[in-house]
Amino acid sequence: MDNLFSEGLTLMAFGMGFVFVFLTLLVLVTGTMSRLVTRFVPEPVAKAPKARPRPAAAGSAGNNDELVAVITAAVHKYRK
Amino acid sequence: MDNLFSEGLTLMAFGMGFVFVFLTLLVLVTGTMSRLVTRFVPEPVAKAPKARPRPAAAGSAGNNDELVAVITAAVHKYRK
Amino acid sequence: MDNLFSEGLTLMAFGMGFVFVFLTLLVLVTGTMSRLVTRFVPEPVAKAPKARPRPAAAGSAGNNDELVAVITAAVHKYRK
Amino acid sequence: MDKLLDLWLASGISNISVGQFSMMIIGLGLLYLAIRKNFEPLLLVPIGFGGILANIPEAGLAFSAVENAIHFAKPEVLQQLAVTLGVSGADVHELTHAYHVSNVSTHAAASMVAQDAGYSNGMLYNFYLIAIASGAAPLIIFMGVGAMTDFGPLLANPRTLFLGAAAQFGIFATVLGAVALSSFGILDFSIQDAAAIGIIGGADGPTAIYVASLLAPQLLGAIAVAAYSYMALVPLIQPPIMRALTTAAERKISMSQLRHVSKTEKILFPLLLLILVAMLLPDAAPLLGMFCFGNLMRECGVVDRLSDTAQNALINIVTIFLGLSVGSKLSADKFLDVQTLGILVLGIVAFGIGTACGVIMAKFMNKLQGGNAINPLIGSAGVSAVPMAARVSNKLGLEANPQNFLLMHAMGPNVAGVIGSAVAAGVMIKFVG
Amino acid sequence: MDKLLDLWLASGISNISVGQFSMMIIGLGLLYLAIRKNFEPLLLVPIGFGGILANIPEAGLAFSAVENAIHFAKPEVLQQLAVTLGVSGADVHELTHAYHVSNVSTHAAASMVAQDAGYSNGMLYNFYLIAIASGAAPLIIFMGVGAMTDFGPLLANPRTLFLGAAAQFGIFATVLGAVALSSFGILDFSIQDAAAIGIIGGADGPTAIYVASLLAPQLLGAIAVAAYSYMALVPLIQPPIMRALTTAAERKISMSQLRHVSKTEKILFPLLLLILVAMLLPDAAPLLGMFCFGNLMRECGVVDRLSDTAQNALINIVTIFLGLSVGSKLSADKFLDVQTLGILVLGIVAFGIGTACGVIMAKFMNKLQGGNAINPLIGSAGVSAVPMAARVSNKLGLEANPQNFLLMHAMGPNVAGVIGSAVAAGVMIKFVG
Amino acid sequence: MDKLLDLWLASGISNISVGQFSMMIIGLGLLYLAIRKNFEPLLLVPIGFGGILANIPEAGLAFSAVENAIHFAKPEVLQQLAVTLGVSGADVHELTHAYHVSNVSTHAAASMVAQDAGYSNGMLYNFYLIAIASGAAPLIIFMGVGAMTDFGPLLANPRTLFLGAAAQFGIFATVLGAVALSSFGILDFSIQDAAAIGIIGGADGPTAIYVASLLAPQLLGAIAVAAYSYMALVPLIQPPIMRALTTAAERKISMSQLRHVSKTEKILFPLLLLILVAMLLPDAAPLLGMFCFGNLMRECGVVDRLSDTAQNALINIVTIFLGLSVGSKLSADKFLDVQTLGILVLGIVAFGIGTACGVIMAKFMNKLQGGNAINPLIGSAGVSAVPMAARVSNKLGLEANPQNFLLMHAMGPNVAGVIGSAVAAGVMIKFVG
Ligand code: NA
Ligand code: NA
Ligand code: NA
Repeated sequence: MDNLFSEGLTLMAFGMGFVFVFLTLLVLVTGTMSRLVTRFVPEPVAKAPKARPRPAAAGSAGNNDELVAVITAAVHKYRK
Repeated sequence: MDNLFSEGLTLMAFGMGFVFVFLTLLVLVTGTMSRLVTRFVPEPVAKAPKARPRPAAAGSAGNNDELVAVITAAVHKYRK
Repeated sequence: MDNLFSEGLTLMAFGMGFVFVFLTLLVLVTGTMSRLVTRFVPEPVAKAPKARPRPAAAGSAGNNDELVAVITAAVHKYRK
Repeated sequence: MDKLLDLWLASGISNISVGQFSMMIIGLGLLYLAIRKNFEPLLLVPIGFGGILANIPEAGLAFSAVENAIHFAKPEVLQQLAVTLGVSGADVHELTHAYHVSNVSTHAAASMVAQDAGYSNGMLYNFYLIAIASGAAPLIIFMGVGAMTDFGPLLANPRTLFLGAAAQFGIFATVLGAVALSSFGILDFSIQDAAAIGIIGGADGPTAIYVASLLAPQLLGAIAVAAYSYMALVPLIQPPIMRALTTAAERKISMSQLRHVSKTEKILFPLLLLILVAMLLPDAAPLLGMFCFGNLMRECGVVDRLSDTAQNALINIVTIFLGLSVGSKLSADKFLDVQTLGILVLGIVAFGIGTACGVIMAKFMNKLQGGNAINPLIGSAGVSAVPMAARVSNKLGLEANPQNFLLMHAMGPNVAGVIGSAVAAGVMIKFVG
Repeated sequence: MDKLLDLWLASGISNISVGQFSMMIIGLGLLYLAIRKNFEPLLLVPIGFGGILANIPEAGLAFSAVENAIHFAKPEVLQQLAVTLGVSGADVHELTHAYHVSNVSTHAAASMVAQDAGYSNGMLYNFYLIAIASGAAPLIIFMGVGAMTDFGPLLANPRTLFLGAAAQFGIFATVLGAVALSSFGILDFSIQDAAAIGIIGGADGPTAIYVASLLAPQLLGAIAVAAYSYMALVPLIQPPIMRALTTAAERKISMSQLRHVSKTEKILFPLLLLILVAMLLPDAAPLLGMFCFGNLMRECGVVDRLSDTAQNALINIVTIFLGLSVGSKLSADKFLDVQTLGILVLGIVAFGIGTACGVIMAKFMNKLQGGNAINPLIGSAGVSAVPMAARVSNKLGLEANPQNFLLMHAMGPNVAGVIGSAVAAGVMIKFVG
Repeated sequence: MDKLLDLWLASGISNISVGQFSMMIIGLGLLYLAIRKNFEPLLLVPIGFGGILANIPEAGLAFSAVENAIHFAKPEVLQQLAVTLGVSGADVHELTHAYHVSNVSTHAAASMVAQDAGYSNGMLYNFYLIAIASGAAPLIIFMGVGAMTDFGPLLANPRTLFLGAAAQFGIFATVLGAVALSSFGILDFSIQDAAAIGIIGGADGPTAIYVASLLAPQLLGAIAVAAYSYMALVPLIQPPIMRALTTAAERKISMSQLRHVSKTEKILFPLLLLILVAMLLPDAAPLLGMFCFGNLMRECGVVDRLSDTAQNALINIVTIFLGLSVGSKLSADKFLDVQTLGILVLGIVAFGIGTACGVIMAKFMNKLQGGNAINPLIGSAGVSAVPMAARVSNKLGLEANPQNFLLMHAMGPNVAGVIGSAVAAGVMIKFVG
């Protein structure tokens, strides 16, 4: 068994070992986090379904008004 | 007639010649291709009009469900 | 009062001075422009509300037709 | 077992310094403020995350190839770098200093030595070079902001430009504050540093980043964090000042409805502004030029697809990389300094003074004209922080008089403030750049 | 008072040259044409605005670091540059010339000297380097144009490719015109210049910019402005020529409906075109390769999200920077030259000849086949200028015969013209590049 | 007639080599698979097209300026290059070799010589430099993938992370296979090559490209093609292995419904993952950092416009250039090698072993807990190949039990596989990079 092959073996051993250690830790950490969150951060119940907020970097206040106008017009049309 | 002008003439002759040769070849090749395709690759008849596929690079399966949910809700509302 | 502080003072004096001069000029220029425009460039009255033009660089005329087809189909479906 | 030891020795947990740990906590804190408290999340999410990435031990994401080579300190590489940088001996601190003060060609030569030794620029360092050191990202964002800005309210009442001018006093007062701290030996700011810190008072993110990248790159992280944090805090910072400086009667003033502004006026305005900049202050040309270009694309009505892209895909892409790049400046050695505290204190002072001057200017204009044309509450909007400051004016107006909608009136000084701080930035670059 | 004097001495108004003032007016003129007259606004708005920015006095936005250093002419910097560039003495014109003809390594060295002295590349100069000098922007736009092009009408009637070929005669006739002007000593164009000017007759913006950037970068501004302006003028330039060369009877010819073209044909066409280019004219491979790639993305039906992006966000982003970069070439010293007038005259001649040859070719094809298969009005569409030229054909057809819709028939030669000019461009690059 | 001869001598048809011809056929084959067989078209369309472009004779699109100069072999240019590269004589192969092994500064000097002689980098070579050599494109795509990934199913059942870990055995087994082939003298792979080939088994395109660009750039073309082809073949490769390793009873196991996962958990998960990476494996920080950043943008709910752009415009733009850049590595001299065959064989072995290990791990976990909590069919999804592998699990589950929907359960190991391979990539970079 030459040097290259033994390098490969080492890489395999350390690699798989590390992947398992890392993901095991992740399982533990994630589980702990989920338990803490479930206990201490109750989710708001029956949150009204809100439209996707699209915060603009500047001065786009006008767009919402336009949108509202368009939707209002559409709703009126359908109600008739 | 100086050198520059003769260069211009040569460029014109070769240029136009090449453009015509190239596009003539393209006419021939395209025509042949079209005939072959028409004969050997029959087009599927009456394909159902499908929505534009938007294959995502990864894990966006959820979006469709959301869309379906939203549309369903909208339809229900209008039917009332 | 050392050198750095006097530099700061100068910067403040010139800076605020310049900002005011600049914005005062902008007030004057803008006002003049508005008056000229209001007098000489009457706005077209009752322009029909046009859809947002999206001039494509080349041959994308087909898309609109598709859109119209899709909407027509949708409307028919709802009317039933 | 050697490899196991290697892995341990190269891991973050065995290398993390107190500074890096603290900066990670600060990064998480910024994310908390952005996500839970809605503090300018578009910038603070990438900045906070970039700050965490920049402080991952041994990863060197925020360092150049040379800095990484010096960090890992192989003797033969240090020796070569010492020769290239013209330093005798291979002391790490001496090398770092020589590298930072070296001229462009030596810098490039050192970089090649480090790359030949197998080191490369960190990911965030490359983002910083391309997005900020080139000046491109803040300018492209400013173009997008221009494409989002409606100058209608300003054109309907151009005198509100004076409110935008007055609010810039916060900038220059802060410069004075910074040099005073320096003169009294409390902190050590150069006049360039002072100018860059002052711009926080402009309440305009891209302008602050652009000026800081030119005048005081080493303070960029703290300045950007302060600028965006305080912009988010506008609804807390401004109201007490506004209430203290106005009477209830003044707050009740209702303003006459704004006249209609024609399309032609809106098209001509960015061109007039551009020409004025070209004639009076060429140093503000990149910033205000791109701003006017974005606004012209918006208003001209014939390039809507370009304007849409400038307002959406392009500004979003640039924002992601700008944020991460700013985050790369949140490394422990640069941020955890008493200077940062100074910057945070000076920044909030700048906001306060700017707000006050805007309100006072509005009252002064009413005095001058002997009328009640202007509700002084819209003066505070002159600091910019679009559209938050205008909303604050509106809210206080409604409190005083439920029929009094000041939003559109406040948009005038609000966008005037953007122009005002860009002009102030040009003056700074001209005089101390 | 020194600072006040400084501010005045550095202001635009005290430094503006007649040339810069004229170029600003020209920039405003281009904006007027784009916004009010709808002259190819997607390109002429950024080009016009970029032209104004490029001529702001003292801002140096369109100049490299070295050019800026030479402009400000500090004696010690000039001295260092003279040493680097191998020039004796520090005369400004001599330095500028030496810089422009220097080889790549000297160029880089001079740039480092200028940067060490505190000068930097102007914003527009950087945009130009990245967008145009690299060749990237025209190629990416061509990819987007490919993704927008429907070859259906061409595939339904492939002989219309001959019309696209004939219309390229305008290109080569213009080359001849340019060298003739040069031979008679009226103007001074090299064969490279002549080739780049000729491509205006291709009526294809990105192709013209790509060829000009390779063969005659100093003429790029004038060539791009001419190309886009004349494309916008197609509805004015073409009709008189078309009417003069056709009889009323010819204009009334109605063409048989185009056959249905299958998806498979549309997918195979860009691949066949690519292979033909690869086999016959590798110099056209970048241009036509990207074009075919865009078209394949459009037609293959499995990468719609890439095709959408190529047609929208990506092409829009690149168009903004391409336009500003072209504008950077509208500096007074390059544009305000009698050569520009020559280019404008030659450009319109190229359009006219191309139009005429397309129409004549159509009549010739009818003769050859002894039939009336082709309405000669669609010949003019062979110059490309997609889709304007095809619309002109349609309009004149409807005038002659209100039932005669030529639009789809004219789209064949129209897109054939795009291929034709790219092939002509390849020949130019091969022979004089 | 000289020009006619020139044109012929420079044409593709008179210069094409057998290798280039073969590679064009392979490029067309990839396009066929992508378009007709729907093999990962988003990547294979650009890769296949780029492969054709890269093999156009005489166009040199995939070559650097120096490689182009060497190809055209003008004696005086070769002479200058020989001096710069420190080679005696001007033998073409010797020059090419010296160029490829030269250090960074010599490389830059040679590039300047070639540019001075009029040669320039090919278009695809430039794309490669910017997109891949800089590391940017795979990282930006990974950010987009993060923004598209829903960790809900994983958080509901975190133990599925073990399945994602087990499936990475395919990676390391393949590394062993590659070094074995090398040890037996069958092929010649270094340990770096072996590591890069192994990552194919990670079934994750951007990770494979990122690792290959760092460890074995000369194999990048073959590795990327293998990775994406096999990801497309997942529905063919996996089912037989899955059936062979499971009993019908096991395949019928129905899993309990996943619990609801709160928004807060989803926001905290990418941050926890980032901190774990920072503490344990800084070498994985660029990949997993960008991935977590994308996911945080998705989940935090306050930067939806950035998240949208990361998932659409930005990832699409980068995908186009990444694909073309990968295609540039499909040049005949690099791809047509027995090594490529080795890579293709090893790649499919990697997939197979990964699939098997995932399934076996699932059975092992059931054993360990003495229950039937996990349907072993979801183990195969641990290779990643999101979301294809999860769909395969679902399909086989439905075959065994028509009421048994495994899709959401399989998404857990599926995204765990992405994390697993990125961790494996970090280990590789740490140990052999
Ligand atoms: Na401001
Ligand atoms: Na054309
Ligand atoms: Na994987």
